[in-house]
Amino acid sequence: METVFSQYAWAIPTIPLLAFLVLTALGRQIKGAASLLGLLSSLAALVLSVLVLTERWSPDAEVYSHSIDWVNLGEVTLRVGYELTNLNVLMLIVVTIVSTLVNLYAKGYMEGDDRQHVFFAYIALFTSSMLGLVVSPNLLQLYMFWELVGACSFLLIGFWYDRPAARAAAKKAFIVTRIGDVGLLIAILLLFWQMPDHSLDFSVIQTVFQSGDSLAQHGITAGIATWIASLIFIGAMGKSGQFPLHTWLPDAMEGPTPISALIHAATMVAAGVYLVARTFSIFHVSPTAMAIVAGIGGFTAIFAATIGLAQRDIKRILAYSTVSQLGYMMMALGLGAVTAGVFHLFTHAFFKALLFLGAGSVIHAVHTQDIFQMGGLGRKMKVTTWTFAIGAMALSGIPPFSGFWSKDAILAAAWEQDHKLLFVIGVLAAFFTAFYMARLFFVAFTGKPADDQIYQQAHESPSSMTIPLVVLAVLALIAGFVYTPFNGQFGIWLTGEPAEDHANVLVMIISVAAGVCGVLLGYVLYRPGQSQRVDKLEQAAAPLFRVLERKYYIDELYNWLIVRPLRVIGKGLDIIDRYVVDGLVRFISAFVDGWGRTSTRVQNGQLQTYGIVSLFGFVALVLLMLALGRGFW
Amino acid sequence: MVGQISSIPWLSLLTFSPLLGVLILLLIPKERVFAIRTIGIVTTFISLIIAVVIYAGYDASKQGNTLLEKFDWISIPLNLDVAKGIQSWTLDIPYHLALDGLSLPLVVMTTIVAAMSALASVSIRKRQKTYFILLLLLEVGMLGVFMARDLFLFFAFFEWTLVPTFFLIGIWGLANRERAANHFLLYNGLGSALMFVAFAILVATAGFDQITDTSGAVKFVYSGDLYTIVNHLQSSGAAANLGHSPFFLSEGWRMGTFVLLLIAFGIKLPLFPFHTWMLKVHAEAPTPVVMLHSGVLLKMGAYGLIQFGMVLLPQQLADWATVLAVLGIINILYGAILAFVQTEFRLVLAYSSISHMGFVLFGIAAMNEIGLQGAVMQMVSHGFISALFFLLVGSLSERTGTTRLDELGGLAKRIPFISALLLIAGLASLGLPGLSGFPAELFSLLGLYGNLPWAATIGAFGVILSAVYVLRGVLAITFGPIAAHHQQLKDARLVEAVPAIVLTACIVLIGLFPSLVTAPVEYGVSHIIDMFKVGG
Amino acid sequence: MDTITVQPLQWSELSALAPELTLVIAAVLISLIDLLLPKRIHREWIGILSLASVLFSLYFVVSTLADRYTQAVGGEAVGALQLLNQSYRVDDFALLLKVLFLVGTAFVILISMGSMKDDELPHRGEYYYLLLPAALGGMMMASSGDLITLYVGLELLSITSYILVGMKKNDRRSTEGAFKYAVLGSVASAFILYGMSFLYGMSGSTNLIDIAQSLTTHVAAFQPLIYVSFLLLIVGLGFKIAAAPFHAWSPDVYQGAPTPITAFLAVVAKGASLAVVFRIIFNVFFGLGAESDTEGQRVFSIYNDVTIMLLAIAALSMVVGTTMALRQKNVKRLLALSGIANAGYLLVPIGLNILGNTINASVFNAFWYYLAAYLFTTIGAFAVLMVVSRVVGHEELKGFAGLYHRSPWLAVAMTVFVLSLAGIPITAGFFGKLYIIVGAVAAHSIWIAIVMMLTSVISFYFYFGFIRQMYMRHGQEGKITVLAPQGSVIAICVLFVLGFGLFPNEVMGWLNTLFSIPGDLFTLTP
Amino acid sequence: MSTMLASFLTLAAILFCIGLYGVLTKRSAVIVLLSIELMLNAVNLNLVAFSKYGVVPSLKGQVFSLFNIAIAAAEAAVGVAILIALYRNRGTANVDEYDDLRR
Repeated sequence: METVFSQYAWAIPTIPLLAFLVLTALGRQIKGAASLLGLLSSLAALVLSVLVLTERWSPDAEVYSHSIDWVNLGEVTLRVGYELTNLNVLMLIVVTIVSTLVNLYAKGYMEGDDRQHVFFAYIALFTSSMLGLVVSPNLLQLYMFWELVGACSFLLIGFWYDRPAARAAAKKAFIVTRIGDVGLLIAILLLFWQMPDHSLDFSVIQTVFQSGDSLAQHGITAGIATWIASLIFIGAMGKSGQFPLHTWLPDAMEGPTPISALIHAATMVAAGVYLVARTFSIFHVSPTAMAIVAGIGGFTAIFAATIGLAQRDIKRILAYSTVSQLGYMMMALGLGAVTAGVFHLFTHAFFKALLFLGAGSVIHAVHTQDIFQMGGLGRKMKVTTWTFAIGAMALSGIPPFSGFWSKDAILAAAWEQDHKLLFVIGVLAAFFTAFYMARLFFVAFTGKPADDQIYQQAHESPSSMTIPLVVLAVLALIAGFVYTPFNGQFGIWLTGEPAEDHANVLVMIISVAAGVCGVLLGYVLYRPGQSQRVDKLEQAAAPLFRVLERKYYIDELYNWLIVRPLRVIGKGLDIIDRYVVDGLVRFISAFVDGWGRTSTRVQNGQLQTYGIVSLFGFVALVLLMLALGRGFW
Repeated sequence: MVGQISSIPWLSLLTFSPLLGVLILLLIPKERVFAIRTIGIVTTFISLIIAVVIYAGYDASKQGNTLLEKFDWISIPLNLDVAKGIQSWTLDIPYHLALDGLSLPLVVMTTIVAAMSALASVSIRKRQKTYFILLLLLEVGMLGVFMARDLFLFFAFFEWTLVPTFFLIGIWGLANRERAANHFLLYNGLGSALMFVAFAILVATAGFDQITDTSGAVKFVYSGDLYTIVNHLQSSGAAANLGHSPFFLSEGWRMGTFVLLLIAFGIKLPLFPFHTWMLKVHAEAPTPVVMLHSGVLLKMGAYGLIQFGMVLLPQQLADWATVLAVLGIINILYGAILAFVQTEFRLVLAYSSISHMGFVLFGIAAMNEIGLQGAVMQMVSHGFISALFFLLVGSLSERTGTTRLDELGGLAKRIPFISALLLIAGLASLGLPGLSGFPAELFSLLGLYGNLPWAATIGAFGVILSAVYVLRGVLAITFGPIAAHHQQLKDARLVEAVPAIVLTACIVLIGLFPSLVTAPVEYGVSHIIDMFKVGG
Repeated sequence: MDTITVQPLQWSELSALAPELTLVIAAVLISLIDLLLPKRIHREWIGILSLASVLFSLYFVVSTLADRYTQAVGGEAVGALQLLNQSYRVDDFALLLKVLFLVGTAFVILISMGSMKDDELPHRGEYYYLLLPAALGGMMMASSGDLITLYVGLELLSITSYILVGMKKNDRRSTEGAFKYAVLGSVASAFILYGMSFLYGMSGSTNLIDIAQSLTTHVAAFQPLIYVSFLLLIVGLGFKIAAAPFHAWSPDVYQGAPTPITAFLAVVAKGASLAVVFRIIFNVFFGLGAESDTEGQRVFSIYNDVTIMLLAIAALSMVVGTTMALRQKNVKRLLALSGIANAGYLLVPIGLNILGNTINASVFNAFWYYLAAYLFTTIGAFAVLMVVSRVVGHEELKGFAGLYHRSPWLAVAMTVFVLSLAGIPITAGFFGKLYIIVGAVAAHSIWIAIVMMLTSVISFYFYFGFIRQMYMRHGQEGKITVLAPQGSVIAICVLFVLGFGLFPNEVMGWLNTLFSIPGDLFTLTP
Repeated sequence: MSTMLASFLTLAAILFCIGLYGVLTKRSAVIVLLSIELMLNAVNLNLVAFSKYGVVPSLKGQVFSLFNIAIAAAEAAVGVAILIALYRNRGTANVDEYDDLRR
């Protein structure tokens, strides 16, 4: 196989990085051209990625890898470089496509913001880091970019830094994902000392964790493998918003909407899924770890979906849906269906980006995020509405949209593995998903306008924003055909394993039924023409609704369990530091001082006192002499 | 240790180059502020250039080779006639400077931070002449500390740094400056006193040597020469010792000496619970001085612990590795939690220094090369980061008159440059890859995990906490709504921007290319690591 | 009962006594001149005469030392010259200390010049020429080989000191100080004498070397009496050197005395008494109680106890001196307290058991070096104090406020002295402490090294208190003029403090060539 | 050790202690000075006793005591002279009132 372009794959992350540097250095001067630069760099990366992809058509394409020494530490050398496998080339395509479209979209969306150049610089940095993450040949380099994308996400969430909410959300995003990152870090520490030659290369990991035998050969016990896998998964949980580390993701919606689409829907949050897929061999040898992944994934899927039922903020609904869909992917991986999981990642990236950009288009037009203040937008924003509808259907799993195929693949995997519980959860979550998307769509886009003033100012977005919507809509429509039950080539290409015959008509029927039922129920409850001021669900089950709306009180729980105790401990330690630790110092100095004062008290000016003191000293010396044990007699 | 003795005494030139500036400054009348500033700054840059030249010429391929200068300075004949009847014994205090891979990054860092601190010192508004003289004298002491290879010479430089720092804090500090200066002096004096006792024990027991001079006459000396003492402590039959029992240092004594050294350097480091003095210094000293203090002076403790504690008493250190790791954990977590609740930004940074120094302890406790590399890396990295932080703190308090978190906010709007660098410093401090804090913490943890996995695991949680307190502190200043009376603030002037950019560049460079530090260090620490391998 | 065979003084031996004789003759002559000189001639001339005689005496001492040095370098054995029936020894120990005493006295005369008004000091002539017998007393103490000469020297120094302290006879404080000093000093003399009487009783001789021989022979029988005599001696001598717990007089007396006399007491009187302690310990108690312990090692039970008690006194002095000084606001009292602590430091080399396992027996070198460092530092500090107190009119610490702005060089000089007192490199005080501590550690007395270091750290507080005042506070304004004699003393002291700090090698090498414990303290005529 | 010597030594010790007691307790400065003389003379007694009855009798003790007497006289003279000057300044001879110099 020719590897002409693969040799230049290092340029894929580098081009956006250069764009970032230029934007940082000259941003203020080039102002308007900033978006163009960002767009071009992403486009260049996209073109190169596609060229690389063409070289990797055949399923038996060799892994292409190249590294250089980063730092020498005695007997250990840490290396950096890039590696191309079919999995990460797929990711490259996803990232560059979404990034390009978001850059284009943001040109319109951010029009008039005087910190545009900063925005595009951040996006370029993010794109670069994300691409770097994807091509990392070893876990350490991945971790470095992993942190960097987190930092970019932090910067972009806090882009409107003067809003206290944005500040809080940015901080929260960083810290919560950091918790996960520490898991990954410890996993790296553990792997570093377990692996032969301290190697953290994915290829070596794959060899070592190939089977129980090869593990035993390298002296790694099953228990340690479970630990490593679980710790890596903790990292993935943080980034991919899995329960209980999901809380940052909905709050992250404080950032500009293009960011939500790029980072918090399509790419970065999927990094956790990518990580698990990339290190899947480790998980594979540990049934316990697999069970954990599947269990947490499944729980997150249903958990987030239920919260999505009760949100009013358009972006938050989408955010919870993202959490839920990420749970799906994790569940797939936990079931061993790597192909299905990655496939869902692939399709989800497009339709979720589409939904977010659509939501952005709406927000751009009406300046509110509360769906109950919208209504009837479909009449004013044709393109947005239609593309949004496509995205919503894809998400709801309505055939033939892409989401249907990928979700079906996951459900089929659960079914085939006889995981009844996970299957039921998957179906339920699909149902809820379809329901809340229907709710969102009908409330916001159909019916009578809720607020005339808002309705008046609504308008279709400029073409720089609608073109990405259309492109993504097309992708959301067709992406699913890459891997249908009738065409398993994708699976072979991706994992190298023979195609699983996962065409299961029963599952398909159940899956479609869940989606359609959800949509129908949504239509019944929120169909146009009703008074849409009231949420039907809220009326029906107010207490339950309240719990869902408050997101199961998880934030409050964390506040009470972690944040406040930490602050109390901190205050307590502060007092200890001031009064005990420093107090000890003060005590010692007071003691010395007191000793001096006591001695000084003798200096009363009376010479006879001085004589008596000396006499006492004499007596003390005599006693010392006796104490020395060689007395007089 | 073979050293290369070059014809030009580079090390002395470097160490005493600031004195040139002192001499010139003495001749300039104190009213000519501009000239005084210029000379002060230029002098620090001369040292910087010399250091960079040395760094550039450092040949890492010649393993273990160091620059070395050794002259007889003090050689005191001893009366032994009563005790032993041996004549011609001398107590030697050689002038012995050397620059090995361990010292080199620290020396370069010192000169950079000193030069930046001198630039930042234009904010000093009174008694500039005295100020710059003292600043330069301080630089001499700091450079000497990192290069001295004789125990007494090291002590002399170490102790010497106290004096200019005392002046600098006491004259140019904030309201409670005298108290802070006193705390600094007494606490650090205590540390060096304990260190001196430990050194005296080592010299008196293991510092003897037998030198055959050119004429073939045998000369018996006992000296504080580091390498002599190392050799004698290592040849454990000890009184291979010429048959003299006084030379033997028993295990108990070794342990006692080690503990003395640990406390001595621990005070400087600072180690919990010896840290309270440093809070006062951070809170009260003028910011250019804190740049040097937090950036360089604290590193002297860590450096001493490695170059002296570790090299001299490896076995004891190995025995106490767990203790060190626990102390490291305490430092990391205690510092982080306290940094989290402070409302004064200077104190946030002070506690964060405590937290960061925990990683240095980790690296030492690891007793392997990765860990030690991490420790050195953390020293260098934290040196730059805290210098940058305090540079910016100086700029902030000059503009707003306060560094209290509850009185600031939203400054990114009016002073974006300062705010951006503050954010970068914060991100570096919390260990973001690409900035210098990351490799430092990573290597420390990697190293320690190989020795004490549980400790590294607990310590890793410090990484979360550091994110918590750094973001709390930095975002409280830069993000959020801006107060009305801060609307008129002006962004950084050129003279502030230059040091900030240089320091940021250092942070980024080291973050991207850690081998800038690790390559020389490798030849500085490999012999230390070998001791652990041989000793088991 | 034997008869005393009187060994008449030979002419040739007179030259060895030249320094002492110079002072004796000068004292007599100058007192006569003072008596006969018309009133209108200012008595400052007496000071110049006294200074000249001290310098003459110093010249003789130094030239003797130079001769002996050349001899020593040439490889000749230079022993002690014993005069007057072995009651007076001229050896390197004595000569080296005499250098210090004479230099100290010369400095004291210099800083006195022009410093006091006539109504303050009614008998200026006496003031100057009384310093000569005082210095003579000190020299005799260093040189004595016999209890009688020793005691006479001690009293010569003490009695003249009593008078000198009370020299400002219309000053309430001066006379009060003198009275306290006289009463307590006499009591101390009585203790010393009492101790001496026991030494005499045990040996039947007043010669130190005879006593040592006799005690070594009869150690078993006399053990209790040896302890008693040691205790009585150390109480009395401890008083003279102002070591705790016999120190209480010194702040009062130092404060009452005219400042130059305070300097004299702090340096010469203290140094001479320490010389006596050194002599007595090394001549009489050294190596007493030799026996073998269970492991067959030779131990020296009595000597060991003596050293422990000395070190205990030393430690207590350091602790008491430094802690009491923490709150002291009067500079003279503060320097007195610093003198107490320094007496402790100086006792350490004397109190080290160098018959244990040590490789460093250079205790005299360390002692001399530190005493020299202390001399230059303290006299320098007193000189600065005189300059400052003359301007501000009192002797409180706050008088130093803002000194740096008024007279930078004076402040820098004081900083040097203070750093030396605190033991900061690179000053004389630093190396002084370094040698003592290295010696202590080599002699396995680590605890005393720790006490020394800790108390020096505590002392930072008040020594740096000067720096705080001078540089960080604001006081009166206006330039300060420094009188030439005082200025020159300050300058010389600064030079020596820094010189001793930078080139201790030369000094120590010189000392070591000259001095050896057996040669100087034990052997008879070569 | 003969009984003779022992009794002399005891007497000297008692005298010494009486003198010391006087110095430390008497208010009158003159008596304090006198008590010092007592202490010094106690020592002279000691010396003379050793000189006559000591283990190694010798003349030196007596010579020593002669020196002492002379010195004690000088000391007393100086002491009294200082006391007179002090009395002129203060108008009192009570030692416990001489406390201008303190702390």
